[in-house]
Amino acid sequence: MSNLLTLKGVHTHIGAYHILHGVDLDVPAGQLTMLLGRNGAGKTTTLRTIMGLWHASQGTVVLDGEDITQKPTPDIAHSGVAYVPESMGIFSDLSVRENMLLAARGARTLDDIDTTRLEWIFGLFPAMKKFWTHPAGKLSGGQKQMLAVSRAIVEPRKLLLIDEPSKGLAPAIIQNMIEAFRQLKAAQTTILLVEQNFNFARQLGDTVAVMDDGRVVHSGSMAELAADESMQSRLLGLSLGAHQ
Amino acid sequence: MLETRDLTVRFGGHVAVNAVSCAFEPGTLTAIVGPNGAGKTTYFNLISGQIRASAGSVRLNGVDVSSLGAPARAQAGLGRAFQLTNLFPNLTVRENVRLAVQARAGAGLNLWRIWSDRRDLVVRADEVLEAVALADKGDAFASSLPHGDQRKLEVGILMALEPQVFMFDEPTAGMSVDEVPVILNLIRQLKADKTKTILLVEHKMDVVRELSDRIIVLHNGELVADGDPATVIASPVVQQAYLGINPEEEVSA
Amino acid sequence: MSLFKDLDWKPMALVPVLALAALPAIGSPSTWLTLTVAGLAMGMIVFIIASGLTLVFGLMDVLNFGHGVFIALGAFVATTVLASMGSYTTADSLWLNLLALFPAMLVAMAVAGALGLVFERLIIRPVYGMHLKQILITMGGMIIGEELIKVIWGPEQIPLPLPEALRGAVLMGDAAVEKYRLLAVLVGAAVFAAMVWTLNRTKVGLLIRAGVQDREMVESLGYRIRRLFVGVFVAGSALAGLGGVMWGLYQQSVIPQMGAQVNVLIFIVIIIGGLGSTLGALIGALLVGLMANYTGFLVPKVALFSNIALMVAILLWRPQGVYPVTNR
Amino acid sequence: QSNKGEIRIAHVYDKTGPLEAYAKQTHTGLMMGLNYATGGTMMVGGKKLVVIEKDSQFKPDVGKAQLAAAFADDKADIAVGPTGSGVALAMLPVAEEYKKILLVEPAVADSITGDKWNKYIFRTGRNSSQDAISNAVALDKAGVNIATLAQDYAFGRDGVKAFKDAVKTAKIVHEEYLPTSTTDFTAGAQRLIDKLKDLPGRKVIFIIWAGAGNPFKIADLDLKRYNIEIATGGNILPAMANYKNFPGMEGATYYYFGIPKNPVNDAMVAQHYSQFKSPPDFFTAGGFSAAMAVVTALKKTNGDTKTDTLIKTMEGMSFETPKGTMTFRKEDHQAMQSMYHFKIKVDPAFPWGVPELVREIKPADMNVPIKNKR
Amino acid sequence: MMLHRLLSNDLPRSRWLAALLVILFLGLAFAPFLFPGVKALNVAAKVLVFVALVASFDLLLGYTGIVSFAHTMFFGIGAYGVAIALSAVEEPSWGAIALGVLCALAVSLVLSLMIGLFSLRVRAIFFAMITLAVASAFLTLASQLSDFTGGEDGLSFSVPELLSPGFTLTEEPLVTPLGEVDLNGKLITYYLIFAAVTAIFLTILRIVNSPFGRVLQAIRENDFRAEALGYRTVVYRTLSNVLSAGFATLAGCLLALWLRYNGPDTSLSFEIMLDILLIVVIGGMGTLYGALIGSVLFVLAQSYLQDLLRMAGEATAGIPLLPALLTPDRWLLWMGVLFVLSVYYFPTGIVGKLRERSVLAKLRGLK
Ligand SMILES: Nc1ncnc2c1ncn2[C@@H]1O[C@H](COP(=O)(O)OP(=O)(O)OP(=O)(O)O)[C@@H](O)[C@H]1O
Ligand SMILES: Nc1ncnc2c1ncn2[C@@H]1O[C@H](COP(=O)(O)OP(=O)(O)OP(=O)(O)O)[C@@H](O)[C@H]1O
Ligand SMILES: [Mg+2]
Ligand SMILES: [Mg+2]
Repeated sequence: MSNLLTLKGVHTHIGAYHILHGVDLDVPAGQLTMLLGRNGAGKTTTLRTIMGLWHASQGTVVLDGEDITQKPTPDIAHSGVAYVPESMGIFSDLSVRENMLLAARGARTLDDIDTTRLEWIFGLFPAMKKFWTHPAGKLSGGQKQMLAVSRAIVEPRKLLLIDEPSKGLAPAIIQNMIEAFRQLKAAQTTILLVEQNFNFARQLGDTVAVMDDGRVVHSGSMAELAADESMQSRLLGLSLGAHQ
Repeated sequence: MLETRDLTVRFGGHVAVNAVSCAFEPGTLTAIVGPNGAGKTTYFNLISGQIRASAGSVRLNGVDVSSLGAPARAQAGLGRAFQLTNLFPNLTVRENVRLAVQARAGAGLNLWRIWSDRRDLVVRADEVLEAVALADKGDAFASSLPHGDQRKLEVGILMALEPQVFMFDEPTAGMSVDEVPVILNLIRQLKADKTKTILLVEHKMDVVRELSDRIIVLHNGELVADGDPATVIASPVVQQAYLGINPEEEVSA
Repeated sequence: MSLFKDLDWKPMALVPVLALAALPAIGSPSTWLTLTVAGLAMGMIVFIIASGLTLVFGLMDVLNFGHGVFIALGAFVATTVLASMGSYTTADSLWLNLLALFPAMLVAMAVAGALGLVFERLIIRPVYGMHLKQILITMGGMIIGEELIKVIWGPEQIPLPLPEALRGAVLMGDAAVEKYRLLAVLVGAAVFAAMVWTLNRTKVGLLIRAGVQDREMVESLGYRIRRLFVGVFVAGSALAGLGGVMWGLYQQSVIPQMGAQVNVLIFIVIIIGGLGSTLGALIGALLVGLMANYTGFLVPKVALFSNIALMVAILLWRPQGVYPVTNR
Repeated sequence: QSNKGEIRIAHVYDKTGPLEAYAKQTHTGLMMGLNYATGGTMMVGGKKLVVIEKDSQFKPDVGKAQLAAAFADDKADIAVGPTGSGVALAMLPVAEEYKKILLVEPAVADSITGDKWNKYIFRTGRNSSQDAISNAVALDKAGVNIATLAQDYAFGRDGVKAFKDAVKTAKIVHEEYLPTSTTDFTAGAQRLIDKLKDLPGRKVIFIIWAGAGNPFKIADLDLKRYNIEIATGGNILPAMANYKNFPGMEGATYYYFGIPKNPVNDAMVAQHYSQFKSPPDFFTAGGFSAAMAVVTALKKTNGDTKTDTLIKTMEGMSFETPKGTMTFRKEDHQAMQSMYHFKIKVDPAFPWGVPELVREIKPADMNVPIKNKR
Repeated sequence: MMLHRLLSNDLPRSRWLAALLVILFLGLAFAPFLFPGVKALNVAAKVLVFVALVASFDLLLGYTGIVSFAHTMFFGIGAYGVAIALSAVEEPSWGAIALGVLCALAVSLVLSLMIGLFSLRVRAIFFAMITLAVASAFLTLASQLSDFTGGEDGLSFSVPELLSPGFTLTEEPLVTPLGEVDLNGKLITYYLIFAAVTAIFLTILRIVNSPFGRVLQAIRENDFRAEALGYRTVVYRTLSNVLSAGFATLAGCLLALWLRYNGPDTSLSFEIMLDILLIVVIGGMGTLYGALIGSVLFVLAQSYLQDLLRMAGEATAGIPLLPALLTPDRWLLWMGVLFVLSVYYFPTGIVGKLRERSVLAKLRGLK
């Protein structure tokens, strides 16, 4: 099957620092790809580079056969990419409703938003409904995280880039989110997911790429990694049994 | 010891924390669990004085501290780390910690001493960085740290403050699996010297199971369960409302 | 900025309350009427010159101390345009006069807007989100603009006579109301309506506020925030240009410093309004207008400080202005 | 320290800042005047006249520094200027320190030749008193009720005070002071109206206003209803555009190019037209007069710039100016000069209201108080 | 070491910067002899006063992150303190000066306390606007109380014998290869100011490098967090507000002594406020050395721009438009340009730039 997104030898600099040292990454269409790695491995930087928030100094980012390496962020978004940043990027002055309205690019007013989809989201994250008109800044940490994800899925998109969605979420909600991603996948949405929570990753991922020090050091199928304890501990330092 | 009596706060119509009465003994680690939006962080905010209670009181060693503001309570020994990382972004990692050390030493209002003369503070700061495995990043700007390291720094600052009560709000969220142990060990050490009261908000049940001597459950702002880990986790409210055997539960509120 | 939903009436009540409170103090109803109508109309003029700033400062969070330059520019352009229309302005027919006035307004707005485009590119763009530098660089822009005006139109004051039909006053019983102020009220109302509509019936307002908080995120959502900001800034400048025309005509003469002279006043109005609320700015402007007249009549000495006193009082009541738009 | 072969005249004036337009006129006048007085040679007693320009930026401290620099660094023999009274007052002590003459033009404050005066200070410009008194003379008739409208600061209050002292027969019924920053004059106008409307006889609002704001807006409140008139002094031409709305308005002015009839004025007007295609204005005349004063003095001393000698010569000295003959009064070194009682006529040929001479108020007709102590 | 203590261990940290600072310091120390002439001396003195003024403002802006427009107000209070005291007495005396300074300090203390307490109530931007309003109100007040402050016209006054130009040490001016310097009261005043400013500067330097100074920085970065660490931000903010006001007041006193005149727009005008802001930015926020460098550059530019333009104008005579822009009359235009450019090219100020260079140099060294 074809790759929706391909990174070839991507180097990224932030100011004086050289962060990514040639990232090669394939994201197969319609699948969920897990991007794992230690703190500081460069996962977030990779996502930001794809989104055009940092620009690659070398290498290419190709989306659906089109080179988007140097494209401005809004254009990349328009070609069907949604992004959930690590810091969630909530507009805290705006209400939850207004946050969603902005995320629904197609909608001029709330009435234009596809209600069934909205109901679906409310089903996944009941808090969204409950605090619909609250200032988003007042939400709890987890609720902010839910809002961030909700914004990314309020309209159908080709590719979702999601940075650590599970952090701060209660297990129940994590279950809902896993369910949600399954449904999205079923609807042919491609997902690139950065995750620390391996249990979460294990349940969802089709393919997996592990980063270290600005490079992809391993990529393959999730099943394979999940099966191989030694590989896990080597790549992710997953040692203490406490975490299985 | 720390105690809250009928601690309550309303935001508009919404009751975020509802008459929570609970006492926390030194030397014990109490885990606070509950669905998102249950009121855990708010409970911390109320204890550490970031927000004022609508009703009820907070008592430290029998003294009512409800009237004090956040700074006073911090000085009184109520220390907390934040859920959403909250640092001094444009200062170096070392500076971040040093400020906490200095607060501990109460040297803040000294206008004439040259800062760098206080070797003791510097040394202490470096010890802490050592402890949270950030020693090599001491001169980096806090804002440039990757998320996980920022979480570590968050914890480090709390350590440097050496309070009597430690409040950790999801210290390991977004921390890579191999880093988690570092923090957990820190917390274990705190437990080891029997004088500290430790409150831990955490969604990772395995961590909770492993560390806590006691678990209390908040749900829609109310304290709905309290007891030793095994029984509490087994209790239906946790199984349903929290672990989400049946998520709908949350909507009903 | 939910204006009509969950409507908060208290600030709106301020205006009538102030007016009524003044009545007994002033005594003579006709005098009171004159002062009140004049004050409200003056408020409207102030609102027009301040309206541009509600967008730029209030919503975009750009501390544009250079705003006055666009006001001055508008006024000077108007002198040139009106001068070229000689007969139309001197003719004693309201229609001919307006026929001369509207082109003047349009040209002024166009020129000011165009300058705004340049200004945004050269002066503002490098300093989005940096208040301090905004103050400095826009002040620099202000000075440059003012000096260039001197280079083009010369340093001396240029008369800007009111069109014939707009001079003098209409009598309501014993109270006199300048005709020109009535025109000002109409223009002001139009501006107000236009702004409220765009900010509440479209996403523009939301986008600007979101963009101020987290530009990257807005772009990640697929909006070309840069373009939007340019657009809004240009609009703000154009409004300032319009304000300049109104102000110049009111003063009946223009000087290069006129922009700097109104700067503080309009900042006060925006602050009172709550940084970005159109309605707030309107209320602020009306209050300022009324206060000036009442104090001016009752205790002229105090008139000097009326605006500042007003602002401080309001901020003590609502530390973020009457209609806080953001919790910036 | 004398510069052999040269006489250095420092013109310290507010050539930038709010008074730029005025200052420029003064300088033009000064240069024209020097030229005219020396018959185009710019030589006096075999010495070359060199004019050093210094910009006091309408800032007193700058003015002070500039004047000091002019005397000390540029070795100026005599200084002329500045435009703003505040600046002038700050400059007075400097002249005394360096024991050099400062010929004040056109700053108007009375105190310059009043209590802040020192013997090195001369003034060709008119002072507030002269302004006010001449206006008083113009308006001062029996049965007239006058209310004054002025800016609420030193300049305004001085003016009104001088005016009041000079008014003999007419009645001053009210003094209205408004902040200099006033833009909306409705309140002030109302107060004036309330004071005047029920009075019998002729009712006049006398306006003393300089700078921003347009006090004539009070007329928009339709004062005619109560047949209240407006009166004010002269002003620069652009400012007199407003006067077009007040045909028949009376007052007294310092200068209007059409009024004085004398060779010097004719020469200046002609020269100005040929140079700038426009008539000379208020301050051009001032600068010109200053130049005439300087050259006349130097001719008398025949190029000697020793300060004491100059002071001796200039005290009581008479000299020709576009406004006719002026005389430095011995006591306070203020130039006594004519003022002009005018009546406004609307003439489509001019973009401003044209002041027509009613009568020339000769120095003799005004007794200008001496306010300095020496 | 001695020097280290004096500079509170806050060293330039860049060879170039250090060199520059030394040059400027020596330049100011010997200005009267290096650049004879009244104008030059005036400029030098103005530089000194601004160094103190800007340093005091940087304590507030650069270190505490408070934007206040009321700083010139305190500057003015100082100037008026001395001015009023000296014009009140018959014989100018040192006692009068002392009294003036003390009263001024007292007034500033009270006002700055009040304003400081405002910063609790309102947000940063509103605080800035309120101070702007208060400052302009104070300006109006100063020009209204004319029989007290001399109104618009301000106050001219004379200073004690020792400081007045009349007082001369030697009959004949001292002849140096660079020109004549007359050793008079002016010279003495200059060195008095020089000493005072040096003291003020070092004191502020010490304060910002004290534990207190660090807390101020923390508050600037994240006051919420500082509170959580147990620092009462209110206390620190207010204190820093009061301190900077105090030093500004002293600077004002020095200005008055030098000018022997004071008036509203000499010490209170919004213009000066902007100059201060600009100098801070040119020099570099949060680095006191920036105050020194910035002041020198700015005041020089301000004082000699017109002369420069005169030359430029003559040079470009003939070319169409240019002369119209390059006349001394349009010097403000170029000040404006200076404002814009300095924000463009010194995002971190000159000090910042120089330090960056040395850091990068070190990095290269490591490779
Ligand atoms: N603004 C910045 N300036 C300098 N260095 C940066 C900056 N942002 C990130 N870095 C560096 O880039 C490297 C990768 O950071 P990144 O955030 O991509 O790691 P990550 O894999 O997302 O880690 P985490 O799992 O903790 O989020 C880190 O070493 C970090 O220090
Ligand atoms: N300042 C506030 N104003 C209004 N509502 C608030 C405020 N702070 C918190 N809330 C509400 O109170 C509830 C409790 O929030 P809190 O942050 O305590 O939840 P939490 O238990 O920490 O959840 P999480 O696990 O997601 O962090 C949430 O529903 C939130 O929306
Ligand atoms: Mg990351
Ligand atoms: Mg929480």
